[in-house]
Amino acid sequence: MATPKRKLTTAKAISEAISQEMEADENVFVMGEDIAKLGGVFGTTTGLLDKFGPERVRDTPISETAFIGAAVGAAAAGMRPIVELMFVDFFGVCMDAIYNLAAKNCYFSGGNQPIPMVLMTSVGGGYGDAGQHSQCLYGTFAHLPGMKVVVPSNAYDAKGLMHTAVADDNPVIFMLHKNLQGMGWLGTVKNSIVDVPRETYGVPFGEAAIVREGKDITLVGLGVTVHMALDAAEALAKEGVEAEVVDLRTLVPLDRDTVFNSVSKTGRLLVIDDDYISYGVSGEIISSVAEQDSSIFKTSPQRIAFPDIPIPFTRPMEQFALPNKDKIFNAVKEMMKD
Amino acid sequence: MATPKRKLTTAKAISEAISQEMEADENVFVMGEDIAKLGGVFGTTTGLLDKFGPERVRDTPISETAFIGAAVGAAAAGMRPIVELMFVDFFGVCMDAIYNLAAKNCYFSGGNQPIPMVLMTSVGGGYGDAGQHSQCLYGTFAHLPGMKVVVPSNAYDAKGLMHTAVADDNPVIFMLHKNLQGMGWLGTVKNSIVDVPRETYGVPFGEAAIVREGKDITLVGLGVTVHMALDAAEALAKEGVEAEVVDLRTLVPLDRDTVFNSVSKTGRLLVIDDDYISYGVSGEIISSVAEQDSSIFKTSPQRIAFPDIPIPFTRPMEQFALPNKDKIFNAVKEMMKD
Amino acid sequence: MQADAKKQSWMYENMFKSRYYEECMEAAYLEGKQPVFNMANGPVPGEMHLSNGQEPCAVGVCAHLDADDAVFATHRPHHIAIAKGVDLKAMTAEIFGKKTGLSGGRGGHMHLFDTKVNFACSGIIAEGMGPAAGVALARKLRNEPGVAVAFIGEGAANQGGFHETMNLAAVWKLPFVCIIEDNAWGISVAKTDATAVPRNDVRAAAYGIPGEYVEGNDPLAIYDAAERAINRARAGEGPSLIEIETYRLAGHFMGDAEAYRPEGEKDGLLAKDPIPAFRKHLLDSGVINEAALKNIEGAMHAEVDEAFEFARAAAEPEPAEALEKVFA
Amino acid sequence: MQADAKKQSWMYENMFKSRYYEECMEAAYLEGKQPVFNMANGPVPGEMHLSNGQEPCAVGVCAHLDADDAVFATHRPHHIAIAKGVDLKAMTAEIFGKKTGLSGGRGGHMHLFDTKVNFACSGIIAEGMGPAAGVALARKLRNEPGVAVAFIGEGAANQGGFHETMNLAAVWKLPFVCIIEDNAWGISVAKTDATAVPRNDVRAAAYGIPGEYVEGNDPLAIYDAAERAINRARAGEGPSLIEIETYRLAGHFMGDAEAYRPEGEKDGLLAKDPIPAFRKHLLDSGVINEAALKNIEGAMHAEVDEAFEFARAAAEPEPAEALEKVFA
Ligand SMILES: Cc1ncc(C[n+]2csc(CCOP(=O)(O)OP(=O)(O)O)c2C)c(N)n1
Ligand SMILES: Cc1ncc(C[n+]2csc(CCOP(=O)(O)OP(=O)(O)O)c2C)c(N)n1
Ligand SMILES: [Mg+2]
Ligand SMILES: [Mg+2]
Repeated sequence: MATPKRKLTTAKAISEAISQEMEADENVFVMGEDIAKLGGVFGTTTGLLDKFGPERVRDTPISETAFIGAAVGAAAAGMRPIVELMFVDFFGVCMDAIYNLAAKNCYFSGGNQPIPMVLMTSVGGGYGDAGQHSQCLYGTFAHLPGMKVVVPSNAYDAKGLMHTAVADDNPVIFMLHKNLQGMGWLGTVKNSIVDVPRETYGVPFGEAAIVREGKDITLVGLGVTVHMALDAAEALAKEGVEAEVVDLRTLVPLDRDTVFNSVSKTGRLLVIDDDYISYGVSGEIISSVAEQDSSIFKTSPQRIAFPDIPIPFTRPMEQFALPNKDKIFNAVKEMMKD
Repeated sequence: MATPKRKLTTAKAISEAISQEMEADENVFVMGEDIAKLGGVFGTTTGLLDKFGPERVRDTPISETAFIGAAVGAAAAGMRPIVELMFVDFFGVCMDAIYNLAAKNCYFSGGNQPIPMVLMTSVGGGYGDAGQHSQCLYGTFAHLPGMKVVVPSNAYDAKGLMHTAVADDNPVIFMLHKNLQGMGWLGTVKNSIVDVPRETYGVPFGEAAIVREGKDITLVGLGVTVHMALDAAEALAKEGVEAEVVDLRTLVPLDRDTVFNSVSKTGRLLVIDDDYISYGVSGEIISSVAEQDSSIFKTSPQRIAFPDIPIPFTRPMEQFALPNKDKIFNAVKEMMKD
Repeated sequence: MQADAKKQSWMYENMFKSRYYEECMEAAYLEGKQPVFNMANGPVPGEMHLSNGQEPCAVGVCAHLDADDAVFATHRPHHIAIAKGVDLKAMTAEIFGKKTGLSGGRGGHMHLFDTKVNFACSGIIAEGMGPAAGVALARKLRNEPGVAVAFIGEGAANQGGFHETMNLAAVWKLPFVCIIEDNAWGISVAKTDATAVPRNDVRAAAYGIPGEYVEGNDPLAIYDAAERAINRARAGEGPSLIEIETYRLAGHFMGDAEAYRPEGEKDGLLAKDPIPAFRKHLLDSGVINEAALKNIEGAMHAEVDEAFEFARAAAEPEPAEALEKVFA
Repeated sequence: MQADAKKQSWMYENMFKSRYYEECMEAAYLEGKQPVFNMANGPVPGEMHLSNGQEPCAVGVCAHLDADDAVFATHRPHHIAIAKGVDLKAMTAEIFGKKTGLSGGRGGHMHLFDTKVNFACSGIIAEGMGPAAGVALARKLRNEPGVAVAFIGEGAANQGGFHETMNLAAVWKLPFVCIIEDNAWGISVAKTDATAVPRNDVRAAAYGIPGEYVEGNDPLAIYDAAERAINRARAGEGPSLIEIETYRLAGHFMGDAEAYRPEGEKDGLLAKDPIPAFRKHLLDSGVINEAALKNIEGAMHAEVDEAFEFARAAAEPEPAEALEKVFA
């Protein structure tokens, strides 16, 4: 008998995945600010306190250096912590524990001390939360070695990637976009709410998904920009342009092959990223293709990303700066001229 | 009467520039760990304590969040602090003060509160100092908006860029490569020790230098990799390959035009970076050219950079991972086949 | 020294103004967010942290400060901004994201900068500590008058930057005061679950400086304690630490269901609302009479209403202005 | 409790071993770096922080620890690693960057990991605090025996991570002990110029936990204080803080000219070298006789020599091994 399908938000999918991992292995525990009684500011730990109690679902002081450092120690000592950094924007107070400890101890110890931990964090803007609460910082994390970086675009992937993350013996930075999480108090991109199996399953790291096939141009996105790309692709289809849309899903490891193969087919590449444009994801994707074979480009590869400015508070400015469907649509039309 | 020429190391050029700035403006002061009696672990503040006393040349506790945050406040209150982060690798304990305060307060205040400060830091490895004392992290700083990022390759540029940095009303991250500083206890690339005028002068931000002209290929480097590129170019010249070498000098602002124009001429681009390869400088340079016009490439643009691994301690491994003249030479030979 | 009648009435005025400001802000914030609450909608998007109940901290401290003195506030800044004399129209326009806002709409509610009165705030916990110490250092190096005050929440006293800055300020004997607003909560986490000591004033011992705890959310007691600390700072004797018992009468931010609060806590706090209490004290002690209070209240209503009208009427910035002011 | 004869002789043994180890290391480090000192040259490149003079801290604490107990040391780790029982051959091979090193040469002197005895260290100030608390938390959650000890320098007590972790450990009552080695210097900066209080034990009050200061760099006094703290941790009563007066008898790192030291300070410290002092105490108190000491010393010489020979003879790793072990 098939279980009836049910659609979940990303936040619900994540909290379900965590719950299942905690049931399966008592070494899995969660800590972070407001993750217990409140269930996480973005709802990713809702219900866990009631199920697992305050020892395994631990609210922390506002001491990111200490508790993320503690996650590293706990992981080294046999636990599998899932730790939440409420907004990615706060990385500046605790990056040492992340990039110099969690990400390097496996290497420093010659592989003797892996650090199986998941650092879960919320990213992205678009709702007027200004420059210290709206960043993505994908590039910041993906640039530094020793940690895997995951950016799901929908609830199905989110659950599967979380299971993979908890099973992974390495630090995994799990970046959840606020526009996709499904909190009541924030708008949620509808298409991120999808059918999610009840049982556990893994979505592998390092495999980008072709979420729409097309022959004319490759649109590469991650997290929320995948949805913008899909919306644009739909509009473009009405004008006879068939865009292929690639959802990167993980930045480390990065599936360069899927991107390259798609661009080999279409000859055109447009990367869409809501992180800052320079020295980030968009540059890496374009040069990954170019260095492999720059002769495949029918037209110069392009990118739409957040300009190199702090994220402005006021709606007109923020919306101006963010990528969106129309920008993609127009850029593609331009690129199709060649 | 012409003043006799004199060659200076980068460290001496920097301490001279700072000294001249402090003489010219009493709002300029220096703080950081071991910058007073010790004169800076890398010698960039040598002699300043004796000249200016402990009020203006302040040793700090090992409290980077506090003293870099204090630099932000002091800058807002009319001072022009030069603050040292001893090794760039330590950014993880204080990045918030740098990227969320120093870099954003001008914007957040609508331009009413510029933060004229220089954050001086030492980067790079190659001398066996392992994974927490050998990083470059160029990409990390250049990716985040609101700060200028400077990477001099020789003493002349270092002094001129430091004068420009102190005069700038914005936060400037001044990244000095340890292989170039000229400390007695570290090897120094000879060609970084050059004639340096005694008087003050500015080297402008956002102007890359063509440090060698050539028609066959463009080698783009920064800091120490400029010297590797020059060495390779010399060897290549003997084989009839004329490489043009571009020294980026500043990453923010980035002189995309000079790079593009050079590649337009040569049709070939090789970027050399000792920072981590993915999501960093090398990707940004390649895609900056590709997005402007990917048809100018005679062969796929390539990069030589530090692999995505923590920096290993042991010499064979570290040297294996670092860029060097031979890697550049061989890559160019390969690229010239097309 | 006991606050004189003028100061007391100034304090009431600013408490009242602040509360009425938050009431207007609450209403404005909810516009466009009902019936379905979505933070992205309405004239004031994003997070909104109201300061209801914490007004005594702001007025008790700022009563001793001039425009020269610098104040760094937190993500919950309105009461402090008001007591520090931030331009109310420009501040409100900023929170509405308008062109005439303090920063032309770039900053919003958590990033209010008014350089004329040396006020700033920010959204990262304990982030104002270092900059406040830096202003104090600048004042010292430039031989200028003025002290710097950092306000933080009790939750922020567990953040590394708090410790580093207290030590730095103490080692350098800076004219600096740290005010901890102890509202017993850091979002949903109770102080007792986050902080190893019941009161943060004991942490002053870690820096060899005076520490005080002020009970009862009482503006006059706060005034006294702040006076000691600020006088000490002005006299060049170094920093001090004051923790103030205060009440968070609203959610952490708007939209917070507050299910984590123990049954009855909120009602108990509302019954101790410092504004009616202080009003009663002023009347009972004869510092000011009912008519004069009414006058003040009317004037404050008018001033706040005017600020909101100004903000609403103001023009939106051009979208492309987003690209300006990144660099000076 | 006073250390018994066996413990005392164990302590002497490890102090002696550690010092002799550093002497051998010093010689090895200088190979290839003379006449012109260049950190990049010789069999042991990079920075080298010797622990000469600080041996009492390591042995006084580690005398109470088993392999189950975790220790996190700093950039100056050798004495602590030795007292914790780290595999001496593999450690030395690591410092020489060899294939048989603890981490195959990837870590070097500041990144020694011996999981068998739960030892780790790192190069960032106060960085071991969080991980140590995390091991303590794991022990508690898993109901396993074992405490965690973080060693830091007195300079590190001004780093944010120190404060955050002390509070976290105290709030969670973790089996955790923080040991501060007060050698009076953080590179060239004197404790008095960096720390607002003369002694960091007073900072324990900020976390509501016991704090002790141990004077005189005396292994037996350290042993006593550590016993109290570790017993408390084992008993589930929570963390403690101990600061130990110790002496840095060498430069901060090798190559340090130490011009910042006041005239005569170094000679004064050398005169108080804890190893001859403890040796004399052992003889005077009759705990052990000259012949037995000679025996120990001989055995330690042999063990250290063997470790260095092992390290020198070991093979270099293949360059391409650099790409391995980034991920598990
Ligand atoms: C470094 C950092 N961590 C976490 C947060 C998220 N956050 C915002 S307000 C808050 C609670 C602050 O509590 P407290 O300091 O007591 O101030 P209150 O909100 O009670 O005024 C938290 C955790 C943040 N902004 N910055
Ligand atoms: C976060 C950070 N800041 C600065 C340094 C550079 N540094 C290395 S050792 C040291 C001094 C440490 O002093 P202390 O903690 O007293 O230890 P000691 O060297 O005296 O053993 C400094 C500043 C660092 N490694 N990490
Ligand atoms: Mg609070
Ligand atoms: Mg020390």
